[in-house]
Amino acid sequence: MHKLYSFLVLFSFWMLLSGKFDAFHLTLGVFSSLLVAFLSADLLFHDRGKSDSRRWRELRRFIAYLPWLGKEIVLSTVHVTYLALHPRMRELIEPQVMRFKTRITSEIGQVVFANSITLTPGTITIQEEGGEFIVHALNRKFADGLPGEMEERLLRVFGDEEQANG
Amino acid sequence: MIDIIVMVLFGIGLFSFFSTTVGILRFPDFYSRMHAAGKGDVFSSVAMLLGLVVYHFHHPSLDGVLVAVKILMISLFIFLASPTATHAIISAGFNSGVVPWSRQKQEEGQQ
Amino acid sequence: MEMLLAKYNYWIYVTLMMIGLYAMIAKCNLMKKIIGMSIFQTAIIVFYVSMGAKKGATIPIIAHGHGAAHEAVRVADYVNPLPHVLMLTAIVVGVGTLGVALAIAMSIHEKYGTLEEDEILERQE
Amino acid sequence: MDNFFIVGGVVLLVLMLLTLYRAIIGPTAIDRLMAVNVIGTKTTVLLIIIGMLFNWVDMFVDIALAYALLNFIVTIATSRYFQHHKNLSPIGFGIRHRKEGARK
Amino acid sequence: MIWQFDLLILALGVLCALASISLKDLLSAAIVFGAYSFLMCLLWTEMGAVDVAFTEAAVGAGVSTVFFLAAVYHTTRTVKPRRRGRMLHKLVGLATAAGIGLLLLSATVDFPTWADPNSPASVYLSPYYITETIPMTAVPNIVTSVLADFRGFDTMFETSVIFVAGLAVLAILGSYGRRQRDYEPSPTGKDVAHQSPIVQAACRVFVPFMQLFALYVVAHGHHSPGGGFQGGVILGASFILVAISYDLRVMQRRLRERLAMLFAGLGVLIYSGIGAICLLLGGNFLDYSVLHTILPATSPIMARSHGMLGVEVGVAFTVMAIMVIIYVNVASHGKSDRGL
Repeated sequence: MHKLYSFLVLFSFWMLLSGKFDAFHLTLGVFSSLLVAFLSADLLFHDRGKSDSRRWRELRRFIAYLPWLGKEIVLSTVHVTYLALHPRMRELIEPQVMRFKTRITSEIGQVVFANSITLTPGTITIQEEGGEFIVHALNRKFADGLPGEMEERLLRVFGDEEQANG
Repeated sequence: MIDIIVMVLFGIGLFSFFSTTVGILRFPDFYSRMHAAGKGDVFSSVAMLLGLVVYHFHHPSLDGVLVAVKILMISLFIFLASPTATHAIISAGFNSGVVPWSRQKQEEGQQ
Repeated sequence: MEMLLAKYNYWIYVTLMMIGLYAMIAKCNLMKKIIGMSIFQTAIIVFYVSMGAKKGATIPIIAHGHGAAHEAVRVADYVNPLPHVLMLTAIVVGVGTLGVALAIAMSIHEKYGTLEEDEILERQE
Repeated sequence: MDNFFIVGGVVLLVLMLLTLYRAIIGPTAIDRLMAVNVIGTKTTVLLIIIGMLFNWVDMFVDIALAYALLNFIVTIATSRYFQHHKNLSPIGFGIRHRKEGARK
Repeated sequence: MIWQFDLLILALGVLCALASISLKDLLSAAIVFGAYSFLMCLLWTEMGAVDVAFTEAAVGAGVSTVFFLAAVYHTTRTVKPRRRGRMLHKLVGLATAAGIGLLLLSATVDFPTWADPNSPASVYLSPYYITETIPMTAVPNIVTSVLADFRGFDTMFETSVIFVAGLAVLAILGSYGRRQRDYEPSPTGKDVAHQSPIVQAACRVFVPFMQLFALYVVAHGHHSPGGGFQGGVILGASFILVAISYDLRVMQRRLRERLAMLFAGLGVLIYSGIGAICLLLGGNFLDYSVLHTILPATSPIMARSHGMLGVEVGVAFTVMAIMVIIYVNVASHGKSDRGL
């Protein structure tokens, strides 16, 4: 089943890349997508036990999560710009390393969480091991802000149904 | 009109790349430089690429749309790859025992 | 003076080539020599590619694809493709030779325990 | 519009030059890696700008896509290296060795 | 042909080259050399050599720097500070480089000015290729048609050279049972260091797209920059990415070394086989136009186009397999067990 999904994903990627819709190139596309789906389907859909409905729901909610992340990226760039151009920058920052444990259980959720931390203002994920995060923060304020709102939002995306409701 | 949007987006990208560069040069230690490199890099690249996407709506055609989609894909891949690369670099530094800069230590060092 | 300005690019290719050659001769470390070799190689590739450049020409891909063969193709519109072909294969062959060079350096390191030229010569005696 | 892109590209290149300064002075290998990573991302943008200036982006966007896909292999390979070898500067064992970084 | 870019990129390139040969740390030198390769790619794009730039993009970003890193990993990172007696060496080097440089510079007086459309290199032979590619082969990308058709014999031996390079690496570092495969404990006490799950997840997403992109590059080499060499390198880089983000063994489960060797040979065989089929059908060696008698629904012109595609597939096979073989052997010092 996951091979079929990856074939569909890869074939649509091929159509976008190719832009040639004659029979010859489409045949080549089908052929290549089949080959890659055969080779690496287990990489694209790693978690094979997941049900289709769950996968679909996660995708939908993840897309809904993206605008918020975009806003955070803009904020973080503004923040870095402010710090970098500030003449007395060294007095403003107070770097520290902190660790915490997250409530997100699914692996892909943890990965998205880690990358989101990296993209949001003032924090970068250093290490992530089974829900244990080590984070470098530029400021005490940002360090205290974690896990915070982002974890809530990601729990809604990747958490189990009962966990998100409760 | 389209030209103005392109210029604004491109200008924003260039400015944030400028501040990224200044950050990379000015910040005191490796970790905080990584903050500048990791965040400004994604935003400035994506802003510039979006500007270039918008430029393609001058003469809408199938080829133009496909190119625009490809540029969007590039920004998507940058969006995925850059935080991963940032994380890989910073964890390499952390594992090798780079000590974060702090003001107290610097003041002690000066005395 | 104008002549010099019109040919500034050759000056820079020669500079790159000299950097590579210097590294190959004077640097003691084998890995540095390999880097020097790669720089030398790119200098030559840049030289070839720039020989094919033409003012006011576009990339060597003919714009109107299949079915428009009757339209005349103006030679001056396209960059000279021949050096590109030669250099394209040269780059990939360059990776192959880089791999072989690194393999040789690695087995030298295994045998003599060092990558420095003079120490290798000492240990051979 | 072409002039705008040329100016934009030149500014981008000058900023790359500044980033390259960090890549050259270091002080540690990962500082250099960080700077090279930034240069690599900006190369993608510059490739598309060159395509715009040739008025034929279709042909250049593939190269940029290749960079976007391949750019982080080196970064990950280096981080892999540091998982086995823990010292960042090869001379001595210090965190930051001025002698190594000071030399150009 | 944008002189502002040209000057700046060349200046940056010279700086990078100087830095990478003078850094005392080999790892840093390799990293800065990676930046040098980015700049060279930009330079070639700006000169209009898109195919060359594409090759450099794939090679510089995906493969060659990783080879350097792997070699540094297995040898040493430091350049020893020099003792006495090196001064003479340096002087000789400087003198030779300067002498040859001066000779070359004095020769530039006779050279055509930069980007002169009437330079000797551009008026002999290449106009023939530019005007004849569409009528004779129906392939818009002139570089592809010259590479695989007009000068196909040349390219066949270039492919063989790459094949031989792979064989040489195998012969020098040798694997196939000559050494025992031992898993030495890592110096930090931990078992085989594994990448963080973040990196692994990103690689899982990237690898399939990279592979499909490589196949796209091979298939569309006729219409846009690309072809067998570039596609093969990107395909090889995708396997290298699996090996870096997981383990060499995980990669070998996908592409065993013997299988890679088989593919490498197969690629050269496809290339020369197509040539031999042409010979059997009564044409010249590698004259694809005679293939239209066995390919359904093609004219001699389209047969040349399809023959080129077949040849490019062969090139891609060889290049991909040889890149993987070189990486496996360099990264694991011939043991093909753990890797970088």
